[in-house]
Order: sequence, then C-alpha cells, then structure tokens
Amino acid sequence: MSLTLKALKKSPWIFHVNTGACNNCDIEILDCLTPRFDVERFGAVLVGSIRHADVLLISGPVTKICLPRLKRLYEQAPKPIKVIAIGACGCKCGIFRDGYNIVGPMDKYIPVDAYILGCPPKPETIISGIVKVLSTL
Amino acid sequence: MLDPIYIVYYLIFPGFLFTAVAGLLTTWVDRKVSARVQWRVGPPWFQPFADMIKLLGKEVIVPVGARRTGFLLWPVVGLAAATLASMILWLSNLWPGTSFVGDTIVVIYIMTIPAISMILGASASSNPLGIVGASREMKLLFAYELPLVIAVLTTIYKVGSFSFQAVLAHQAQEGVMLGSVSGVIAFIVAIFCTQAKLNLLPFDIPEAETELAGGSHIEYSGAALAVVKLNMAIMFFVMPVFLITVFWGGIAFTGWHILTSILKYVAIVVILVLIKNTNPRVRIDQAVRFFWGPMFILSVAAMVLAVLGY
Amino acid sequence: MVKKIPIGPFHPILEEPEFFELHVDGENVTEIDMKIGWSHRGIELLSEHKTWDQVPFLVERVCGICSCSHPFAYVKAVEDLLGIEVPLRAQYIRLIAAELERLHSHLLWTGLAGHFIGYNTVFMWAWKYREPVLDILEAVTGNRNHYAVMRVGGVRRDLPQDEIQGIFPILDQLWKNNELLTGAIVDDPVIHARTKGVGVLGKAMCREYGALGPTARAGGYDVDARRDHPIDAYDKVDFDVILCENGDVFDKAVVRQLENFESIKIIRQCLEQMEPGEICAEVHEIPPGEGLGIYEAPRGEVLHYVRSDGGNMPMRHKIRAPSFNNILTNEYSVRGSTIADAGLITAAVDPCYSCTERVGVIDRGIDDRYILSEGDLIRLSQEKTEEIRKRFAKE
Amino acid sequence: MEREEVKKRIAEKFGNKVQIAESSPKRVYIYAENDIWVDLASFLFNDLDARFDTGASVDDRDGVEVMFFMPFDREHYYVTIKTFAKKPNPTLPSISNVIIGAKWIEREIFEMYEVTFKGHPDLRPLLRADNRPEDFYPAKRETKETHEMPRSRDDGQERADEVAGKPPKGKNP
Amino acid sequence: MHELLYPIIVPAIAGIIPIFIPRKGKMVAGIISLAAVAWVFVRALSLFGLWELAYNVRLFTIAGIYPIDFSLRLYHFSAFILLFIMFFGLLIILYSLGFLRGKDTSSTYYTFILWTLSASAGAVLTDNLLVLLVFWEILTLLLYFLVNMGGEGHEKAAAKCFTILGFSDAAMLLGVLLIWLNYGTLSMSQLSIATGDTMGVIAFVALFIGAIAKAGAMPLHSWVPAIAVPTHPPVMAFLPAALDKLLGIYLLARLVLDIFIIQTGSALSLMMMTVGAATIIFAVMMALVQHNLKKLLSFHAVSQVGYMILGVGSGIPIAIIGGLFHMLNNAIYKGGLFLAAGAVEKRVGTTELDKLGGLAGLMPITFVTTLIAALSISGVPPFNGFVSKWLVYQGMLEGNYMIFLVAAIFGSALTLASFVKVIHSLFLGRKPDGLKDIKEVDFSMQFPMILLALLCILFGVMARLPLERFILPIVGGGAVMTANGVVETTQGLWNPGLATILIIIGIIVGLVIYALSRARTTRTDENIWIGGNIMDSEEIRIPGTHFYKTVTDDLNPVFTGAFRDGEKGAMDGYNIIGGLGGALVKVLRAMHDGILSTYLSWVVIGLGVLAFILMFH
Repeated sequence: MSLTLKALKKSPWIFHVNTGACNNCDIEILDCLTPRFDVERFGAVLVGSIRHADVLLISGPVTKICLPRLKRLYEQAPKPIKVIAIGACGCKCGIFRDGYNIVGPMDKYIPVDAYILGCPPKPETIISGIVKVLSTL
Repeated sequence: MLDPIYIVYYLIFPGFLFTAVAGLLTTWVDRKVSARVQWRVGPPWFQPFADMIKLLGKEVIVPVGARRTGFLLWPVVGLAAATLASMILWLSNLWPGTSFVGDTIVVIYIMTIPAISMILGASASSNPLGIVGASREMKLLFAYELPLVIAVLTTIYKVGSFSFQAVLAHQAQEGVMLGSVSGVIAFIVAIFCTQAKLNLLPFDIPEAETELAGGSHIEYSGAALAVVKLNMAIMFFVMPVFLITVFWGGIAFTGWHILTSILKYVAIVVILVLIKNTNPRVRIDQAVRFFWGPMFILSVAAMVLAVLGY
Repeated sequence: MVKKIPIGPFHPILEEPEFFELHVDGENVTEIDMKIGWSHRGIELLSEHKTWDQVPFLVERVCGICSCSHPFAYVKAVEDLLGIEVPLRAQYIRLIAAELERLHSHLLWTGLAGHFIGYNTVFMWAWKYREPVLDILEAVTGNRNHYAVMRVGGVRRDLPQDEIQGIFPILDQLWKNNELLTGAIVDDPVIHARTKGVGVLGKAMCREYGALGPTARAGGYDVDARRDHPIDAYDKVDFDVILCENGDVFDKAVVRQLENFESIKIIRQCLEQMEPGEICAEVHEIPPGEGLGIYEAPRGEVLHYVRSDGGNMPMRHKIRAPSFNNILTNEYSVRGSTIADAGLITAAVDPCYSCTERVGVIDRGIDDRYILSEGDLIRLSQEKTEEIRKRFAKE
Repeated sequence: MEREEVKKRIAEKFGNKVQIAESSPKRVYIYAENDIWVDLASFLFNDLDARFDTGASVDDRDGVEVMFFMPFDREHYYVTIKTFAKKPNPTLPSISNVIIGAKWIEREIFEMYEVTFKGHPDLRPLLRADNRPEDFYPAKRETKETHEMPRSRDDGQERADEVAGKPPKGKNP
Repeated sequence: MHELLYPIIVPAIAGIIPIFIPRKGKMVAGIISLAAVAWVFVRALSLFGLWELAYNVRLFTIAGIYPIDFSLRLYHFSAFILLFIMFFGLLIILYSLGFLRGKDTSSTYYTFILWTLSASAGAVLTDNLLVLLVFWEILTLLLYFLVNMGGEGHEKAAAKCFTILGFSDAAMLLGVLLIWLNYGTLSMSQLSIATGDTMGVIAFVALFIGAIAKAGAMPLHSWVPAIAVPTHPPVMAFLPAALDKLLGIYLLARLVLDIFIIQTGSALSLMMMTVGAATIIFAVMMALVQHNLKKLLSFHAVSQVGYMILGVGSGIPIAIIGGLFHMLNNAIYKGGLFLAAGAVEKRVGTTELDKLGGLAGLMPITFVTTLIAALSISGVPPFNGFVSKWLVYQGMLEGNYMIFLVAAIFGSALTLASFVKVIHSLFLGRKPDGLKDIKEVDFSMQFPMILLALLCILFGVMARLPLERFILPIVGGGAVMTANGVVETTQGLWNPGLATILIIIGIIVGLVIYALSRARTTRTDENIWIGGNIMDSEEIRIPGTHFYKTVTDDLNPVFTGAFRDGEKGAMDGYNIIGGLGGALVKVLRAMHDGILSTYLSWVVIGLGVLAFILMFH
C-alpha cells in the first residue's frame, strides 16, 4: 500500500451533499463533528469546497433538478474519491421512491462505494461506515 | 555573493524542512487546543502530516478559465517567500551577526508575499467566490498593515535601527520590549494583526468556510492545496517567532533559554488559538474599521508613549 | 456594475441544497434571487396515495428537524375533520415530544448560526447541549429523530411512568446550560457587532409577508399558534410568548434562546401534570370533509389542510411549512446588506427548504389510484414473508 | 374582531356574492365569487386586520378551488376564503399586489394546477426543474388521470418491473 | 560645434523633418527620429564618462550690468539625467512605431517627441535659471501639443494641464526674478542661498512649486490624472511617468543640494516632507478606487513622487539617495506600466478595468512585464522599488520622522493593493466574452517593456551598480559610506542577489513537491466550483473594480465623503485656485488661436533664431 493511501485513511476530508433529503441525515452528519462523536479524532473534517474532498457523503433521493448537479459534482471532485450514500433515501429512495420528481437512487448515476442505511442513520453508524470504506482502500 | 552554506540553511535548518515540520506541528497545536476548548478530543499529533501526504496523492484539478502555470505557481512562490522570511528570522536570532540593517522591513515585506501569492492564485482561478475571497484578503492586508507597522516601529524607534541584531541586543541590555507600557500596547496590537495575517478567527474573512466555501483557495486541490496549507502552516510558525523577536527578547538555543524560548512560542500560539476560539468572524468592513480605528489609535498611543520614553 | 455571486446549491452554509443568486456591487448585495425546488420530492401528492395512518410517517420526513411538527399538524387536521378529542395523557405526551423538538431545533439553530459566523465554539457547545435533548427524545419516543409518535387520535407509544423522574435532572441541567449559552450570546460584543442591525425585518414587513414564528416575533409581530390557536394541552400549561422589537439577526437569536426556557417549563409542567390513562382514541372511519391543523413548530406555524372524500386516503393534503413564508422575507431583508451578512440573514429565519418544497404528485406510471382493505394488507404481508422465505431457501 | 362581527361586516359589504359557513367555532369558511376575490382578501387583510397565513388549492373536476387562510389570532379562529376557478384555463385575479406574502403561493398554485393569476408581478413556476417541460402541471387532475406525465427516468424497464409487482389496485370511491 | 550642444540641437533639427512627411509615411518619420535619438543617446553615453564640461555664451546684458548667459554645464548629475532622458526617448519612439501603426495620428507626433527631448536636454544641461525657465516653458507647450493629439476629451485635458503648468511656471518666474534681484546672478553653480530670510524662502517656495508641478505632486498633481485618459499611453509613459519626474526631481534636488541651503529638520524641509507624505497617501487612496487603468496609473505616478520629495526634502543623505534612486526606478517601472497599458489599449481597444480580464494567456509578455513592474512599484523585494523605498525608510528612521515613515510604508501597502486590483482585472480574473482574438503586441512594442522589466530586476538584485554609478557621486559619497550608509545594504544577510537565488530555490522546492505528487498530470475541469452550478460567464465575472468598494462605500461617512469629494476634485489644486486658473486660462485662450500651424511657425522661428545665435556666436 502506498504512503499516500495510508495517509488518506488517516485524513478523510468530508464533503457533504444533500440531493433532496429531509435533512435529518445532514444533521446527523454534522452531529458527527460535535463533542459527543468528534470525528476529528480520526482526522476527518468537513470541508467547504468539493476540490478539497476525499469522501462524499450524499444523502437524499436525488430530485430531478439535483441530478445534473450531482453528476457534475462527482466530476469536479479530485480522485481518488469515495462516495457514500447516506440514509434510506440515499440508498434506495426510501419513502419518496414514487415521487414524480425523484430520479434516484444515486448509484444509477455515480459509483457509490458504500451505503449507510437508516432513517436517519445514527452518527455512530455514519462513523463506522466511513471507517469501513477507508479500510477497503 | 552566494555562500553555499545559505542553501543548506535555506533547505534544512532553519529553512524549509525545519520550518515546515515546526509549522505543521503548530497547526496541530492549534487544532488540538481548539478541540479541547470545544470539549472534543482533537486529532492525533501526526494529523497535519497525514493531511499533507494524503493531498500529495490526490488529483490536481485546474478549472477551465484558470491559467495552469500561474494557478499552480503562485502557492509555490508564497512558500518560497515564507521560508525565506523564516530563515532570515531564525538566522538573526541564532547568529546575530548575519543580520543586516534593514531586515525588519525586509521581513515585513516578505511576509506579505504569501498573502499576495494567495490572492493572485485565487484571482487566477477565475472563481467568483475565490475572487471575493481574494479581494477580502487584500483589504484585510492593507487594513492590518498600518497598525502592525506602527506597532513594530515602536520597537524600531526605541532601538533606532531596523536590524534584528540591534533589536535583540537592545532587548538583551535594557530588558524586553514587553517590559514597558508602550511595548505591551504595541504587542497587543501586533497580536491582533497576527490574527488577521494568519487568517484566524475573527479575521478568517478571506476563507470564510461558511460564506465563501474556502474563499481564496476554493479551487485548489491535491498537491497545490498541500502547498497552500503548508504555506499557511509556515506562516503560523513564522509570525509568533517574529513577535517574539520584536517584542519578547528573541529566541536563543543556549542553556535554559531553550526552555524559555519554547515556552514563549507556545504561549503566543495558545493566545492566538484562544482568541480564535472565542470570537465569531467579523465582516470585512468591520475588520477594516477595527484596524484603522481602535487598533490604529492604540498603536499610535504606543508610539507616542515610546517617544515619551515609557 | 452589478455582478452575481452564486451561493449554493451545495454550499457549506446550507445543509440543504438551495440556490441564492446575490446581485452584488462590490460587497454590497443589491438584490437576491432565490431559486428553490432542489429538495422538491412531491410529498403532498405522495400523501394522496398513503392511507390516513401511513401519512404521519411520510410527513415526518418532510423535514428532519420538524419531524414532530408536521405529523402533529397533520393529526390535528384530521382530528379537526373528525371533531374528536384526544385522551389527556396522549395530549401531554404529544406536547413533550413537540417541545423537546423545539428545544433541539433551537439549539441546533444556535449552533449553526455560530458556525455560520465562524464561531465554532458556540457550534460545538450548543450541539453538545443538544445531545441530552435527543437522549430524552429517545427515551420518550424510542428514536433520536423521526420519532413516529403521532397517530390520528393519540400517540403510538406511552411514556413509562418510572422514566419520568429521570428526566427532571436532565431538564435542570439543560436549563443551566441554556443560561450559559444565552449569556454567551447576549454578552459577546463581537456577536453584537455581527448581528445587531443586520437583516432587519420590522413589524409591518412581517405582516406583509406573513412571517411566522421566531422570525416574526423577533420583529415584534406577535403570532404564536400555541397561544392563539391552542391545540391539545397547550391551554393547560403556562408559558410566555417571547417578543423582541428590532427584528434583526440578534433578536432572532435571542428569541430562540429565550424560547428554550419556555419549552423546558412546558415539558416540566407536562411531566408533572401527566396522569396514567389511555393514549389513543378509537378512530374507525374518516368521513368526507375538510380539516385544518395548526401547530406552532420551532420555525413558526405549520398548517396542514386535509380534505377527505370518505376514502382511506386523503383526497388533498396541503402542507404549509413556516419556512415557506419566512424564506420569502429574505428578498426584503437581504437587500442592502453585504455578502457576509447575506448568508447569515438567510440562515437567521432558520430556513427549512425540505419543508418548503414538499409539494408534488405521484407518478406510478400505470394506474396510480388504489386503496387497500385490511385483507389486502394481510395478504401483502403474507406474500412478502413468502418471498423472503423463497429467497432464503435458494441460498 | 369577534367572529359574528366579521361575518356581519362581510355580509354587509359583499351581500350575496359571498356565502359564509362554519364547521366549528374555530373555523369559518367564506365562499366568494371570482370578481370580488381581491376585494375580499384586501378587506379582510387591511380593514378587518386579519393575519395573512397561506393559501391552498384543490382540483375538482370542473375547476380549481383556491383558498386562502386568514386567521384572527386574538379571537382564536381561522377564516378561510375560497373561490372557484373554472376549467378550462382557470384564471383568477392575483392578490399578491395586495399581500406581498401571497407571491410564492400563487406561483406554486400556477405551477401545480395551471391557475393563471392575472396581475401577478412574476408568475414563473416556483419549483420547476430546469429540464421539465413548460406545459407540465403535475397536480392537475387531467395530468394525473391521462398519465401524460413525461418520464425522464432512464431506468424505465427496471421501474416498470417494480411497478408490475405492486399491490393490487382498487378504485377510488 | 560644442559637444554639449548636440543633445539639444540634433533632436530639434531632426524634429523638423517629420513635419513634412505625410500621415501615411509616419513610419519613416519614426525611423528617422529613432536614428537621431539613437545617435544622441550614444553621444550622451560618451558624455557620461566626462565629469565636468561647460559651455558659455553671453546672450545679452540687461542694463549693462546683469549678464544673461546661455551657459551649459555638464557634471555628474546632469549627465546621468541626460543619459536616461535619451534612453527613455529611444524606447518611447521605438514603442510608438508599433503603437501608432493604424492610428490616425500625424507625423508631427515625432516632431513633438524630438523637440521635447531637445528641450529636456536643454533644461538639464543649462546652468542658468532663466534659460532653464525658457526650456521649462517650451516643455509645457510641447506637452500641450502632445496631449492635444490624443483621443476624446483631449482639449479640456490639455487646457487643464497647460493651466496648471503655466501657473507653476509663473511661480518659477517669480522665484527667478527674486533671485536675480537679490543675488544678482542666475548661474546655478554660483548660487548658494540661505533660507533664513523671507526672500530666500519665497524664492525657494516659488521654484519648489515649479519643480513639484512638473513632477506632479499634490496639490499641483491634477493635470496628470486629467490628461491620463485621452493622451496616448506612450506619451504618458514618456512625459508624466518618466521625463517629468526626472526633470522635476532633478530641479528639486538641485534646489535642495546646490542652490539653496536647507537645514535638516528646518521648517522648509518639514514642509517638503509633508507635501511628500500627503502626496503618497492621498494619491494612492485615489488610485485604489479608479476604474480606468490609465487614470489609476496616473494617480500612482503622482503618489510615487511623494517618496522622492520625502527623500530629497528631508535633507538626510541616505534619504536623498533613496529619493533620487526612486526617481530613476519610478521612471523605469512607471514607464513600463504605461507602456503595458498602451499594449492593452492597442489590442483590446479599452483601458476600462470593468471590460478587461484574463489577458494573461493571450498577452504573456505584457503580463509578465506588468507583473514585475507592479511588484517593483509596490516595493516588494527583490525588485528595484524595494531598495529605493527602503533607503527612504532608513533615512526617515535616522531623522526620527516616525509619522512620515509610517505614511511611506503604509502608502506602499496601498500601492500593492491597487496593483493587485490591476493584475486581477487585466490579466487574471475571468475573460470577458468579447475578448477572443487578442494577440500579443509587436516586438517593437514588446522590446521596451521587456527592457524596462529587466532593468527593474537588475536594479533590484544588483542595486549596488546603479547606486554607485549614478546616485552616490551626486550626493558626494563620503558622508554616506559610513555607519548606516548605503554600502551596508549589500552586506549582511539581506543580499538581494542571495535572496533572489534563495527564492528561486524555494520555487524549485515547490516544483519538486509537485513532481513527487500526482500534480505531474493535472486534470482540466470544465467548470469552476460554485456549489455545483453553472452560471453565465459574464454574470459571475467579478471585475477588479469591485475589490475596494467596501473601503469607499461602507467604512464610515467621513471616509465615503472624502472619496466622493476626491472624485469630484476637492483635493485638486486646479479647482482650489480655480479663480486664478480660470483667469489665466482666459488670457491664454486669447493668446492661442487654436491653429496648429500658427503655433508651429512661432516655435520654428524661435528655434531657428536660437540656433542661429548659438551656432554663429
């Protein structure tokens, strides 16, 4: 394993995208940063620009209007990048599956490395998901 | 005109290698202390190094509309200048003979180059958010430059020379600048200016993660981002050393001075980090007003006190 | 020369996708162009294809933070249609869940607001104090989020009597923490500098735009559905409506902080007044008619309008989240501010875009209208079990 | 203002153009004709000092019922004003010039039900995706019944399979 | 003919030729001029080796006792200035060859340039104040003509320029008269006037006004921004940026060093320094908010004069050296900047900052030269601006003039800020949709820019060279070589050469980091990151003019008001002395009938007479 990959495991910078979720997943992602869970212990920080990201946490069932942006977003991310689908809607569109404006789930459009289920997944689940994805490197 | 030993100085100690490692460790101290203030555990000590190495393995993306050469070259220019500033500071501290008559001015100027290179890099990225960040960085630069220069000049006035050698000798003989009223006031001003120079809260307006999504370095990725971050880390290391040199008797690696030097350094870093963690970000016009208002008046007061002999 | 600064749709200040076009002149914002619809999932029309009892689960997912408010308003709408009264214990449990949600939502906003102005310490502290609230919620409802506690006629889950005593000390601690946090915000000069006089939305404009909740109350516009249109046990508990005057960001923060105390007061009263009893009234059939459910969510008044045609699914279900009214006020309050403030002002109404953009229809392609009888449901369940059995048999 | 007085004043002003009904002491429904629609809203909002809350619409077969909710907070009751825009081409005067807050609501109703609000300052669809066709009004009964909704999903077959295995259909009474 | 007459007469005679060449043949006229100036430049080079040379003709004697001499004196200072006047003349003519191609400008442009060179040479070489005044006036007139050849709005600008310079020339005349009446001689080398008495002070102030008006310092600066927009950029680069600075500061230095005795720390000295410091700050503040490149540069042309006046006026040797070196450096980089503005104007057709952007890839040479010049003017080490500014700072520190020191350093920061804006709006940033087929300018235009940029680096990295060759002998080396003197600038750690090499090594280190990483191959992304959206390119193009709006608009009412007044011209000496100026304009208007040939015939006749007298005396 190369040094840079090893380092990547120690420093996953997270960029978080909501493609039309009910924003509970997003709150739980933010919750991961806060004192009780503190993902910075593992070197993970939330970044503001996609160019700095190593891990994309994508929640939501992908609405029509978000779809082109989502694809573009994936192109704009510097590789290697890991994509994690968060929540029931992220993985399988969840309860919104039948909505006319929903074109998801996202793995039809971009490669997804891991699915974290739950509505919403607990912060512990999210952390464990990130760690598992990184351990596959 | 070129003594090869300077290349060694520049590359290893106290130049690039030393500064980079020390700077990265400083950013770790920053993150750790911030985490403790926020009731978190914080990252392990090797975190900044892991970040750097990881970024080297990432792809570098140049957006369309940006000039590839310029876009990638600017952070490097900043890095070179920051390293040079560090080297001049450390050499003057460790071997005072290497000082020259104007090095305070030189160092002040050289320390603006990383900021300028960041601005030009952001400008070259042609990203509107980046450009807003760049314009804020520039406004901030000339806002804090005025009080910072006056604060540093209080020392220079007392010493009567721009040379670090003279500054250090003067402090060794007549006590550190912090021992006088004017010195303390000037130091406070300089701390705030440092806060702005290092883009720490409350003056991280150019980066403004939540407003501009990274601001001036929004488009940088991979190795280029690593250089940008390294740049910031080095500046985080250089500025406290500059303050110590100008106001607090400098750094010496002889006998128990080793301990006091490190303590001084850590104390200043912790002050900076604490200010960072107890303040929200201000607006750019407030920042300019702050530096041209209260800080300017304070620094002038320090200068007047220095002229009066306090 | 006016230029445009894009904020969003995927921007760190917005947890949800949202797009503002700031028309700027230098750093000054001359106009704001809001484009919404990013999280438009068509919930209103999805709910026309869910049974009356399934809808609470759907409307819970209108918005993650208001996941008690929407079901609450929905069940009140249906109960308004039915004209029934809910058992007292259920009323109190509903109030507890609702007020806990308000508490967690306001703390969340305070933290995020701190994050927006770069004050990460406030962010971390507020979210640290928010965790015990979630713990109580988990104890009361079984879930951290999406509590699934409301149902037409009552609540789904009773609160064990022996757990109640354990909640009081946490509430006391919360009170103290909230005092600390309030003090930190109200006394910080830099926060004053950043938020006072920023994004002012006065009383008159509040009325014009129909602003709701803390956004309106910060501007002195006195609306609070808990007092004005009391539902369930809200007329049995004692609380104050917090009002401020200036309508700037600072007042919006203060209103929310002070409301936290009121929430804690309400929860405590509920816990004290609660007596053992039924938790759900019998509901058999929904007659044709229309009902209006109003509930004061953390962000303002939630309004659910349901119309029944006598079937087992709503014929029309209109959801109006408070953010729908509040976000529109941005076009007034952002104008003339700076880029740095624009983000803060838009965040200060505590926008919830997921809430705003729920309208829509279902598209099942072939025939989208069906109702399920009880037998159908049983059959479905059996089929599913069979399916799973087969799958396991294969493996 | 008390409920009875509101009812009286509205009846005085608009006569037989309005019909007033009550489902409970907290809910008052006023049915109005199209031509006094703006006047009624303005009268309630400006003269009787009702709060403006929001609007909704329901698609009946012959037209779209548009309603606005105007609560009287101090007296604890809701007034709902309703009107009926007849199909085809349902058209109503816009009240967003009287009440700014109605802007988005009317846009949303326009987008969903194709009710044209005359005099609206900026009648664009509110939530429309950029690639959605112009003449697509998702909540219209016709759209729903004739299944003419464009399907932009590229997983047609997979979805069709899913739908094929869906629960048995019933008729909506 | 005497050796010293060549630089005056050759350009003057060569200047007659282009008058007879039609518009279409202006390239020929240019080449002839180029040849003439090149010859004079070589002459000036050889003159530079000579230390003392004098030439004297008695013109006439007033009242039998007061002789008026046409006396020329070459010594180190004037030889140095002469050399650079011819050098800039050469570059400008070369640049103009390319710049004027395709422009509807008559060949007489070269006539005026040549005559300007001739008059400048005369002004520098003369040893007689009255003769100096005559040449000074001729320069003003020629500038008026040159401005009048420019684009839209030139009449008004030219009138303003002529009025202010005319007023200052009148002040000079007063000073010359006072000196003549009181001291009986106008020979500069013989004068040594104490400034203790009122007469001396008045005479000094009068001449000072003449010098700073030419150099363009506050409050007599406003002609520079006024002519900036309509005038051809090479003319701006030639006159306000280079030549007028050289002449104005030359005169000022002569006044301070030779003609008058100025005590360090005296009221006059403080007056000069105040003028200098105020000029630095106010002009750069105005520059910060300009929307037009040429106007912005012109305000910098004003601002930089402040450093020179500050340095020379302080009377402290090291500061004087700094001031004079800054004069030279300023001529170099400011010339380069105006030439770059010309290149942009030539290719894009506008210098409005709002309409420019992204030219770095299209005009790389212009970009790099502008960048170097911009860093130099901002005083960033290791370029030449740093050295001269630092010498001024050192001088201020020696004199304990803390206020002026702060003003100087702060002015430098603001200069940097406004050039960041320039670099952003011109070269980086986003390309406006209209700019597609932009090419780099011709080599004849590139060459002067490249040469000036190289000089910026050379004079910065090897500052010792110009200092020892040109500047130190003027002040008289002895006093400076000691203690805190210049020599030390090249000692110690700050060795500009060493620093440059180290910075280059640092850049190599950075490149090695890139080489070791994945940056070897970069990926080009179609879009920038703006939250995943795509927007119209023109709408999100943030021009540089948005950069400092916060400072002008939001800071506080006093500040905003000051900027608004500044835009309107409240700080403008032209408006302050509006009544006087207005009257003067009327008089001048009456004298001028506006027909070019009338003026020309007067000038030609005058020069002919002069030449006749000189040659056959």
